[in-house]
Amino acid sequence: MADLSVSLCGIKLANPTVMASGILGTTRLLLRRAAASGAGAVTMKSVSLLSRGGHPNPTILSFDAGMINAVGYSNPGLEETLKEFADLSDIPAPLFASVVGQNADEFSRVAERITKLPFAAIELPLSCPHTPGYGTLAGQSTPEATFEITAAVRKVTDKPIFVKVSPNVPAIGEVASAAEKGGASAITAVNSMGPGMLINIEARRPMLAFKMGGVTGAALRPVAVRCVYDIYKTVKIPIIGTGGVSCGAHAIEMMMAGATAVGVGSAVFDGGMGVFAQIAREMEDWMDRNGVEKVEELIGAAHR
Amino acid sequence: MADLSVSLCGIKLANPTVMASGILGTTRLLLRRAAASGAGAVTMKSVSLLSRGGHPNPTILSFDAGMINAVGYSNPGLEETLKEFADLSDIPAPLFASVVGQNADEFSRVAERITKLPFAAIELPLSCPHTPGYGTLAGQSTPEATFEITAAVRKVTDKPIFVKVSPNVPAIGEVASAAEKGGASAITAVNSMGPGMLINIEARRPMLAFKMGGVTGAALRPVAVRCVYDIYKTVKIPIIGTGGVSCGAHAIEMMMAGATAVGVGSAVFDGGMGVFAQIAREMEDWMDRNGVEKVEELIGAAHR
Amino acid sequence: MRHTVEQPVMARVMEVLDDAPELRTLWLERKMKFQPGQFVMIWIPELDEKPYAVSAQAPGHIAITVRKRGPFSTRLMEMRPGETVGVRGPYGHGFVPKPNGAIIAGGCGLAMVATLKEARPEMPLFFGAKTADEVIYRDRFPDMEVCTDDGTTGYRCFPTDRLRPRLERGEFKVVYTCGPEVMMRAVFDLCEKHGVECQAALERYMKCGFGLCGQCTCGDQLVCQDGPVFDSKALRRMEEFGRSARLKSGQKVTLKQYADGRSC
Amino acid sequence: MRHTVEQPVMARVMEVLDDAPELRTLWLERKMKFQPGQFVMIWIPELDEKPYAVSAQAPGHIAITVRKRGPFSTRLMEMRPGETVGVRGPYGHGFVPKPNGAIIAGGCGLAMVATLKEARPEMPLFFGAKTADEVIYRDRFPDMEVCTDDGTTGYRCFPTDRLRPRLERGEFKVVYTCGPEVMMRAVFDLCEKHGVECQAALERYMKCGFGLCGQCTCGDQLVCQDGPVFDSKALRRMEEFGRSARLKSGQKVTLKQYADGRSC
Ligand SMILES: Cc1cc2nc3c(=O)[nH]c(=O)nc-3n(C[C@H](O)[C@H](O)[C@H](O)COP(=O)(O)OP(=O)(O)OC[C@H]3O[C@@H](n4cnc5c(N)ncnc54)[C@H](O)[C@@H]3O)c2cc1C
Ligand SMILES: Cc1cc2nc3c(=O)[nH]c(=O)nc-3n(C[C@H](O)[C@H](O)[C@H](O)COP(=O)(O)OP(=O)(O)OC[C@H]3O[C@@H](n4cnc5c(N)ncnc54)[C@H](O)[C@@H]3O)c2cc1C
Ligand SMILES: Cc1cc2nc3c(=O)[nH]c(=O)nc-3n(C[C@H](O)[C@H](O)[C@H](O)COP(=O)(O)O)c2cc1C
Ligand SMILES: Cc1cc2nc3c(=O)[nH]c(=O)nc-3n(C[C@H](O)[C@H](O)[C@H](O)COP(=O)(O)O)c2cc1C
Ligand code: FES
Ligand code: FES
Repeated sequence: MADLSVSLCGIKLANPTVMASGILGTTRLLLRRAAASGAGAVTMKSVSLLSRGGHPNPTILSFDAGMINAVGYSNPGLEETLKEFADLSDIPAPLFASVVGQNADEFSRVAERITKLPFAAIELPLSCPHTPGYGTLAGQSTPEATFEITAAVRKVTDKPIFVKVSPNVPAIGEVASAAEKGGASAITAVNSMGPGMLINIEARRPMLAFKMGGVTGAALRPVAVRCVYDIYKTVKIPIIGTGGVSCGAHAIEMMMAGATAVGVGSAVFDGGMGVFAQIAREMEDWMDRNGVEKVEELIGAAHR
Repeated sequence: MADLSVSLCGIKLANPTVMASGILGTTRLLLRRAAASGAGAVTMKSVSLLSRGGHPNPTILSFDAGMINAVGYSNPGLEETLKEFADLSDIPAPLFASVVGQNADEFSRVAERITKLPFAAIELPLSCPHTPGYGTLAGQSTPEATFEITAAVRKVTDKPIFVKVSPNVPAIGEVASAAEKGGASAITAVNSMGPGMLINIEARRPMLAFKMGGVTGAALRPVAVRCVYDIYKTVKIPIIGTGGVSCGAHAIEMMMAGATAVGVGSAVFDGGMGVFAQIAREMEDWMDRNGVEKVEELIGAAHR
Repeated sequence: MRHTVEQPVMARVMEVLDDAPELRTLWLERKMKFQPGQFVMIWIPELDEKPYAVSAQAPGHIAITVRKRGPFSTRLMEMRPGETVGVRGPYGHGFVPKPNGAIIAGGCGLAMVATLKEARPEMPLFFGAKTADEVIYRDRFPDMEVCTDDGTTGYRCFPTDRLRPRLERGEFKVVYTCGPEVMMRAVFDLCEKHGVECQAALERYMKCGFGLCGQCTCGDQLVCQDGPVFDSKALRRMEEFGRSARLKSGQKVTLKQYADGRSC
Repeated sequence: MRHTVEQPVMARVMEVLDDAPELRTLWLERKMKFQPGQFVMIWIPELDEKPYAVSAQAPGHIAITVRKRGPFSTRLMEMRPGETVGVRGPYGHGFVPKPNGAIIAGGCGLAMVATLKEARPEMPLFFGAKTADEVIYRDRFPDMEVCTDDGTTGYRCFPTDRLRPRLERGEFKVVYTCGPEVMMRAVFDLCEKHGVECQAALERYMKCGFGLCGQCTCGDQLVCQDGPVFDSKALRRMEEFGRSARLKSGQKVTLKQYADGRSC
């Protein structure tokens, strides 16, 4: 039977699937349920220093080729989050924290406290395309800002840092390089694409309350795969390939492009929390049929 | 009965659909057939100074959420093109030329000759994401380069110039502004997204011969709509909204975002050349049901 | 692509009925198949989009019943016939009808169980409101047992007081409930005591409505998708049921703080 | 999303047969429903992808027959059993079988009509090759009338010379053809003269294979999608048929320049 386990920055995942940040990761109990449903690792919803209500609704919609969202980093803020995730001992998979800030200082202030929680790693999304003051809209996706923020957080934690990058930049390799130089332990590639917009033609209005939002799911997959491919050529640190993965074949494609682990977000819409186990099962079947014993052999296979 | 006609830089289109460049636009007879099939206007495949074979095959594939292509500007070069399109008198819709070059000088050398042909306008794609030496890969998508190339072509032609922009830039409004300042008469938004990559996991190889290619069709639509929306806020010249339009509702959405005409490319894959008439019919039905008399009333409706 | 497109589709408001001073029913032009207990997301462009029970249906039409609360419900109640709102759904899992049931509702929680009562008219319906003015659907359900806090109409007691003796007599095998969560908790505890199944329609702050954002969580359940109707087995495992809920930010607060005077 | 996914799917090469010194048949593990005259795109990763007729079928398998030309066909012919190639398709419109037909093929054009002959074994098959060495499928079609340019086997003439008298006698109502375009043009002209329908499978440089790129155009037709088989009505309207074709760049050249010695 195929060995699906991967080692990501020394963290052992039973299978390469990682529940992406912002999907169901609001509470300890939901993380536990997702982990119990078969995710190789789970990521909490991003936390900011202060509590945020996020954008008004609609915040998440789907279209014929994927999803679109402008949630706007709703989260109860650092202090509440410290309480919520204080004890993670009964969760049967590694957990990743996700920290956002308006500048390097805020990132490190939050990360410094979050690092005390029993998360295995800290993810830094520098790449949200639809939240003013954060991510791309705050200029955090440039190589310079990426380096600065990563280096600032590196000073306050010994845990692995995953820098989450945007697909909407001209040269993603440079951003990943800057993260690596700043002390990142892995790159999460990618965050939502765009932003995009959907208009309700009867109402003659954009449907998302924030008007525009990040595009994810099927529409994002080819771009995400190319980003992972580019980053794999550029940096030495591992990659969590994320974007549009909804079946075992997609996960294998991501790994062949260069990913060590595979983020799954929008696919929960169709597949529910069982989607992680389903993807793992499909990967296993494929490996068995193709005589691949360890899934790690597939990492970067498309480059060879 | 609803009036579907639009005036684009003074060019009268019987309906707002425009066959996008690179789709079937290789020969005079195919342009004629597309126009006869109901396209409001048709665009020729981009021409470069010298003949180009393009990338090896596969050059165009589809995936579950759209299409991906890296054709690589195959075209017989300027001289052959001048012969091919010398007489366009029997084509029942306005025709747009499409000119590419490796630099401003090449653009204007080709445009200077092409402007003698009976095309109604000249489109300048500064935005192809998968052809080395051209478009995004040659740095033509920056505001500076956009201004320079547009201004150079403006010197050699009196015809309307459509500058075709990339969705893969951080601030598309600035690029459109630069085009407007350079003398563009309209903005075509957008060209292919990404690039993206699809890997054949059995072969462990990217499927496109060029490995990566532009993503079009359904996957591109929300991003294209957002780009049109942003550009509409930034410039005064009209927009040819292009990306993922495959039905009347999509075309209306594009127009509400700010488009005066609507480019259609990948939808020919599903709908054949009849797709233009089909889209026009669906727009008309919608307008009749909603009491809209002139389609031009819809331009920018989502902004009001 | 397997997935369905989740987008609001505009529906015309056909009729607006005053049920009570702060409660209105809006009839919408929309064909929909749904189970009692499911909900729809109602969108007012440029304002917000929130969940509402489908409170009634007619061929080609559905209704929602809105209680005046904050800016959104206020604007919704101001809608005039001819205006449109966006509708998506139905979402979630509704009530599972079984024999020998009773329904108990409080405030505009009645909207959530009204179509269940219509589907199973033989089930007794206990309804509680603060005062006579807030009693709705009286003509629709003439057999409804009404209780008010102030006794201005019907019995002066909580509807649970009317349910209790009949539960004790073993009249019901299952109790369906929707209303303020303190009431639902009391109903559930009563059912537990008498070994009777309880199905309660919970309310939590919702965003996506289809199980992706994790906003509407109660215990490890998603109210939008696993619920809004939960049975005794699920309710038993939910520490938060009757105790706490989460604000829009995800902050956990007491039910009191969350509802802050809400009556449904 | 209505559209199908067009991507090469890898198929194992099961057997490679030498048909002639420069012609090989590759049996591929692939289940496929197709019409005689349709084609598939064959992908060799990192090299190229080109169109080939489905030249034979067996349960769960299809075959292609490849003539050595340039680097791609050469590499394809070097494939060994166990290696894989990508396959997508079938594409295009095939032959429309009608009663009283005849088939006439030249060179590896025989690959394109072979499954038609198998479907309609009663139809006479005229086949022309340069020399005895290049005669293929002899065992498969024992009734095939073979002609060679040099007379090393069969009749020393063009296959059109064998067809002509029988057309004159009014034996056929329809003629199916594939081969060098000059031959197909001659067949078509002959058919026109005798008022007989002709269905010819054209070859043009192809990229997408599904009607999007405009590369394979002949007249205002797309050979990949409207063809590759065209009937008399369509052929009549095609100025380019038998005269010119387009290179990979789209440049229009004479058939001679295009084919440059190609025999199918
Ligand atoms: C499954 C479900 C069914 C519902 N059915 C009905 C119904 O039939 N009739 C009815 O009047 N109301 C119903 N509601 C409540 C309704 O969605 C709104 O919460 C309510 O109208 C108040 O909104 P507001 O913006 O006017 O008030 P606000 O002042 O914004 O909010 C008042 C309180 O309403 C709650 N609330 C606000 N927004 C939401 C939200 N997006 N999701 C959940 N709770 C929210 C919070 O407790 C908040 O404190 C239902 C809620 C849920 C979850
Ligand atoms: C519908 C169709 C069916 C075909 N069926 C067969 C078949 O059954 N057996 C067979 O041997 N060949 C067939 N061909 C031709 C085949 O696709 C290749 O063209 C041929 O194998 C030569 O390729 P090459 O790269 O080796 O040679 P090259 O040296 O690259 O090309 C030689 C010539 O082949 C033609 N050609 C090359 N590439 C293509 C292409 N992508 N599309 C069309 N023509 C091309 C051109 O005329 C070129 O001048 C078919 C072509 C078409 C269009
Ligand atoms: C509803 C939703 C909310 C998201 N919220 C966050 C977030 O808070 N932080 C973050 O880093 N990424 C967030 N993302 C991005 C995802 O983590 C992921 O990078 C993206 O969705 C691409 O993966 P997918 O195609 O599998 O969904 C969110 C995505 C969605 C769809
Ligand atoms: C196969 C293909 C070839 C293309 N070639 C060109 C081209 O030569 N010049 C150009 O400006 N755009 C080219 N494009 C981009 C289209 O014109 C259009 O901008 C894009 O496909 C988005 O529209 P769509 O989603 O309707 O396809 C090409 C697109 C496709 C799919
Ligand atoms: S409202 Fe988003 S998960 Fe329930
Ligand atoms: S090969 Fe592309 S249109 Fe025929």
